[in-house]
Amino acid sequence: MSLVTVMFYLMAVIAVGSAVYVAASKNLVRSVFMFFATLFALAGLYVLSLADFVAVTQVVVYVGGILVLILFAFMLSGRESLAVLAQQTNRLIAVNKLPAMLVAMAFFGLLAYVFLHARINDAPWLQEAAANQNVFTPQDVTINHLGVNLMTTYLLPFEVISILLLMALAGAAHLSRKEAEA
Amino acid sequence: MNILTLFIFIPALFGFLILALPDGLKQTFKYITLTATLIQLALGIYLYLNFKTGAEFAGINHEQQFQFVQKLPWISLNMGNAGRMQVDYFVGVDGISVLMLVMTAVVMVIAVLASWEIKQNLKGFFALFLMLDMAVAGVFCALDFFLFYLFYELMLLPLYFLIGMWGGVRREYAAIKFFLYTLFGSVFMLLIMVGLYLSVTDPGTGNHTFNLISMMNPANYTQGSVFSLASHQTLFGVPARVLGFVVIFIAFAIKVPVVPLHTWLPDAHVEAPTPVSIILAGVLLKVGGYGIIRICMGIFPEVAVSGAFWIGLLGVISIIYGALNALAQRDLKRLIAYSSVSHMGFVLLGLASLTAEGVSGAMMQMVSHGFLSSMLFFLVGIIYDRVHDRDIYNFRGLATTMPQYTTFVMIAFFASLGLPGFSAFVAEAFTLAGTFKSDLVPHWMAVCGSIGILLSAAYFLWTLQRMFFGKELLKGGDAWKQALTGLKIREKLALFPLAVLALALGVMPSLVFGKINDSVLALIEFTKHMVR
Amino acid sequence: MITLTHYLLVSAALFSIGLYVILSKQNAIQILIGIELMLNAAILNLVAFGKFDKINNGGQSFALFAIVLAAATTAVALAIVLNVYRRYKTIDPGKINQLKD
Amino acid sequence: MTSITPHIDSVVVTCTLLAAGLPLGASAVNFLLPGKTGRASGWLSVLAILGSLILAGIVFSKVWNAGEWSVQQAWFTIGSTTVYAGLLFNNLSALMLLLVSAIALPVHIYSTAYIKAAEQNRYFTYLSFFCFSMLALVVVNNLVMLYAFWELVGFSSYLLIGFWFTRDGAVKANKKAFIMNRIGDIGLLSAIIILFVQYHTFDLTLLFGQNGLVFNSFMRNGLWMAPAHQLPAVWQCIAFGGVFLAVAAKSAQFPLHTWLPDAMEGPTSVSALIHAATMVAAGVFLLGRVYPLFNTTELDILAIIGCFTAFLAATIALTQNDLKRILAYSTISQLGYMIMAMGIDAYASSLFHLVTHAFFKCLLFLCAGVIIHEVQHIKDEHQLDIDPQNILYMGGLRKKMPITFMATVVGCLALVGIPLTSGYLSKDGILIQAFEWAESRAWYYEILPVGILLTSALTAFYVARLIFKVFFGEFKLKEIFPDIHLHISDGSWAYRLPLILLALCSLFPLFSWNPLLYEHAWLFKGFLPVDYLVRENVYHAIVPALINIISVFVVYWAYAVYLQQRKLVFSQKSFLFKLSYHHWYIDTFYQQVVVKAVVAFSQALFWFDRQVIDGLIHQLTRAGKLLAGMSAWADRYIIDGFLLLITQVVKGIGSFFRSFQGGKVQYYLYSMLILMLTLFIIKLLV
Repeated sequence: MSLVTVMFYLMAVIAVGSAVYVAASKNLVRSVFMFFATLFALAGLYVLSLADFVAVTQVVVYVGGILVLILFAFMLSGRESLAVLAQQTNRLIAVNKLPAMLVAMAFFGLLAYVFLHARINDAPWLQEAAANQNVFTPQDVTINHLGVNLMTTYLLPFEVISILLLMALAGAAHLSRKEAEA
Repeated sequence: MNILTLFIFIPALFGFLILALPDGLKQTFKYITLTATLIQLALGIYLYLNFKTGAEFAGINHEQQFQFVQKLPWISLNMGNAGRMQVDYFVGVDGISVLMLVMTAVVMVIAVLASWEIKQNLKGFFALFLMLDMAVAGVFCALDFFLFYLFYELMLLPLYFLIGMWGGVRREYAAIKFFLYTLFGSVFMLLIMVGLYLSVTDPGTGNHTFNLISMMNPANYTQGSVFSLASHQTLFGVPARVLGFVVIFIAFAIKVPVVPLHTWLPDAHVEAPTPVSIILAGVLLKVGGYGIIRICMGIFPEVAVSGAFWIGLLGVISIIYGALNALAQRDLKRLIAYSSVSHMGFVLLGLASLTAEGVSGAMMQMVSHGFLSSMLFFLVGIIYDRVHDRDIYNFRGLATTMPQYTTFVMIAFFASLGLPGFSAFVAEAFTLAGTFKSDLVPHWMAVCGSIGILLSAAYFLWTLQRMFFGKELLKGGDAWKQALTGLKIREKLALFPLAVLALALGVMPSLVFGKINDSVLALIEFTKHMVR
Repeated sequence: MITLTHYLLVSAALFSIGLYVILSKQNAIQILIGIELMLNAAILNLVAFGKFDKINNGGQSFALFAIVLAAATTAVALAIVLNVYRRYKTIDPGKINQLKD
Repeated sequence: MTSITPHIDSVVVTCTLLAAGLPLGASAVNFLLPGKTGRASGWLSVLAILGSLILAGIVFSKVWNAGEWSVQQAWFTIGSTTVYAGLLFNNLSALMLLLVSAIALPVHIYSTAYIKAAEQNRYFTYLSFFCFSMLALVVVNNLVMLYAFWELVGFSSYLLIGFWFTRDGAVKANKKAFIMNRIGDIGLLSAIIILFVQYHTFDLTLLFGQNGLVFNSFMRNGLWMAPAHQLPAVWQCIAFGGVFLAVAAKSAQFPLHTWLPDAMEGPTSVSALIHAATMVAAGVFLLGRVYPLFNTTELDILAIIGCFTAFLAATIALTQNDLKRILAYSTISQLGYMIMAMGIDAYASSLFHLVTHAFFKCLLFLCAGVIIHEVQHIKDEHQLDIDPQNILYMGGLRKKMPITFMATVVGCLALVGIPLTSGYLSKDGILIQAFEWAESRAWYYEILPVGILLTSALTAFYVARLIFKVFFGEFKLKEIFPDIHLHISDGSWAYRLPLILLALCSLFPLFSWNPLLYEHAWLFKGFLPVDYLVRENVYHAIVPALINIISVFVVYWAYAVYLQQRKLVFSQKSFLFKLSYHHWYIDTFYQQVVVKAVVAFSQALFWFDRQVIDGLIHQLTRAGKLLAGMSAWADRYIIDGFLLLITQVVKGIGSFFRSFQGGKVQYYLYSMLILMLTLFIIKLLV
């Protein structure tokens, strides 16, 4: 078993395990921090999937941005929500969670069924890509090519997203502003 | 105005008067009631004195032989194809009923005198009392089955309230028990009544009729009807006429009461207030006996003959069973209640014999028991009013404290146990003689019946010895001794006539036999004739 | 050999967990985390398939876009959550039910 | 049958009615004038009974040996039967009428002194009422009235036994007496009813007169045939049984004798009149009235019972210590003689003995009354806790009460049957006839005369014991309580006069000029058939001699035992002594077995009544309630429930769909996901 395989399984287990913890933990702070672990593990998986830049972005944006944002929001929402959360019984399988659990399991089953039966690895376009040498190899340096592509092939989406980000920025700022006349 | 109608409705009239008067005059209610009953008594005496005897006034199954008759059409409905529904207001007396009426009148006066101790809700009490009086008088006069049934049911209502509202500790229980028992009997009687109505036609008009006397004549039954003598119809595998007899008999047997159906009586008597006990024992039990004579034997004579053994057996069982139960009592009122069961057993036994002696004895027993049980219950009421206790074991030596009272008790007790010279002796002796003479019931029944006489001596004498003789010893001590005052004038006024009546009937039985003899002979003749 | 199926299964697990979090939690922030989990599952798929598009870099590019969009939506969502909290003194979406009949 | 002799009719009837009516009048006056009349009421009754006696004498003089006739008047009609009220005159009624009033008069006089003034009113009410009932009983002419007065004498006896109603013993005794008599009464009633049904009449003359209905009935093929009716033969036996019960109860014969000793709780004068002389003899009188009814077997039974009772009572009397009880058992014993005499066909002797016994037993009781009265005085004066009737406290009274002593001796001699007394005449007659009767039969019938002879010896013994204990020796009470003052005397003239009168009547001259031969007594002859042949045989000489020799010997023996302190043959611990002392345990047996059984049975029946019959009713009620409850339940949960279910379902569906619009984001999500899943699963399956 190669190191890559080992790393994949490690990362996968960390990702899924920490995600489960996030879901199961009654303590919001802990689950938020455990969410870090998930995100890091996912970043690792991106690397193993030969997407270094995405992995870095993942770490920077998510961990550095979103999670901090979440923590801020959480702290701003006050003690009360904490208190409510602390009261919840600390059981993994609580009765009121059972429907959600069932639905989630069912969905997982559904997805797994689909994925296992789809035989994705034998998909024609993958065969074609492999035949055209259109597959990343670990030796490739991807980042240059990615930059070029973003600025050429994907310029329009890139710009649209920039505007969207701007709007989101403005909107978020507007929303979080104290309402003077409310 | 017909004298019987007056007799029946005088109480109702006074009852309305009481209802109309304001509550402020409630002290006068008892006097009003007393007046009503006294008028009734006067009418009763008039009836008795003017009652004509002789074979041509025997009554029973000859409408024209009844006296003081009034017959008015009452309900007349044209029912199309079903003919006319015809109910008459039809009253009249023969030898059997006239004595019952007189006795009722006397007992009612006594009961009013016993009502002096009632303290609460006088208006309701006396109004109900008079209503009961009317119903009882009506029952004894009615010659129309519908009318009879109406009055019969009408008796229940006031009694239920009188027991249930003015009674003792367990009054609701007793009242309900009494009511359900009696209703159980009479509801089925209703069915038979309707069946009879549909079977019988009035020979004059051709309509169906409720006329009791028409029902006694086999010729009036339409061909093939349910109760027709000739058609031999069956219901549920039982001959219809037997079934009819049994059902009506059960209804009246509950009233009498006959042993397996008697358990309402001790409870009702014990819980009822004194005047109601008096009426219950003095009059209402006789309604049962009267009903058996007039309706069971009158309408179904051939069944009465064939079932005489069983009726007699029930009578004997009642006699002995009631007496033995009385022996086991320690509540004085309950003892007397059971003694009533025993004494009324003689009535049944005498009737079963279907001999002149037996039936006359039974009639005498009814009259005699009417007076004597009234007297007994009145006496118990006196002591209960004074100390609110009537447990035999709680008294001793009352003869020292209340000598006059004891004298009356002794008269009542000895008269009840059949001492010669008092009415019960003549009644019981001739009941037994008739029973022995009869071919319908076995001879041993007469001998067994006489054991009842022995047992009655046992329980009455035991009570006398335990309660009245010996050294004075009362449970309540001096307080009771203070309370147990001698007899009041009113009480003497009630007791004395009863004692005299019991004595008079014992010394001159012809006072009763003279009036009933023709009717009894006619009844016997009639049953024999029907059987042939 | 790590195939695409492996990645897909991991992403399916993450997606389901996110789904569970969304369904079961009564805290808007946690629900947000659930949404992030589901988004990440999707991004993982993009990245995994992106491996087979060396020339156009479609998978990785859109993974980047998605990450950025997620950040943006999160920021807006959190702002909304804060507002909601201010108004209702709760961040339980179940209790914010004024639309109910 | 109603052979009315015109010239004596109206006088006799009026006299008889008056004779019976006077005491009734006295009784009624005393009853209706209660309170403080005191001694006046006593004298009223005395006058009344005196009048009765005179009238009875007139009646007797005209009726005796004048044949049998009756008068009657319709009393009431029941059905087709007319019941008459009437009088029957023959030797028996005339004699009894005279006897009762003759005994009653001394007792009345005696009572005026014996009973306290305050109680006299009540006492004489009862006593006169008794006299009325008794006098009427002996003259009525039909069975209904006979029964009525039969029971009325029992009733007045009840009243008089319980005269001192504050004493528990007295009221228990009178209850017992009445109930035991009631057993006899229902026997008599049954017998009367049987006779009525069989012969369709109550009339005594018609039934039992010469060539009456009873004579004309016979047994055939197990049927009892009478001119008008027939019954199975067993009913004749039952009629006999009924009459026997009545006789046994009234005349205190075994097995119904136990009430009589207890009846001694009443005043002594009452015991003398009712429980010694008159009422208890009514049983014998009744036998005399219905005598023709019985057949030979039945007479034998009577004889055996009478003999046994005589023996039984005599043995009991040997050991009793209560003065009156001794006399009571003696009475039972003598009544046994009479019954036996009836049974052995010695009809005349029986009635003769009845009369003589009435006098001397009444005398003995009155003597006892005087003694008891004096002892009671001592007791009351010194507050002693003793039983004034116990003979163990007495002794040596002969010097202090000479008249009483003499009278007692006369009475006792008559009781034993010593010559020159009336008892000798009547008792010897019975004995002789008993021997004659047994002679003509099988050898084992000899047991009867021998038994009765033995009884005579026993009688002599207990009589001697009584006399010696009471009148001879020293006054024991003085020995026990030395400091008491004694002033014992014969009492006032009201005590002495009756004693003397009765003592004279207990001697032979009243009955026969010949003191030795009973056949010559006028009274005896009065009851014999005209053609009675006196059979002179050896018994007439032997039996009287034998009896007297035995009696004298026994009396001497008793003298030796009780006065010379010889040792008694029987130890007080022996079985025989205990048997005698405890009245053969018969009373104990009745109390323990019969009474308890009846009471227990009645309790059980009451339990049955409450638990089973009433319980059944209650169960029915419960079943009804249960049914009602079930239908109510069904109504509520099934019929109503069905409607409710429909609404619930509709409501459920409604809320189910509403819940999707609940404003909860997560629910929307749920539904969406579930829908997706469902769609997929359907897709997958189809």
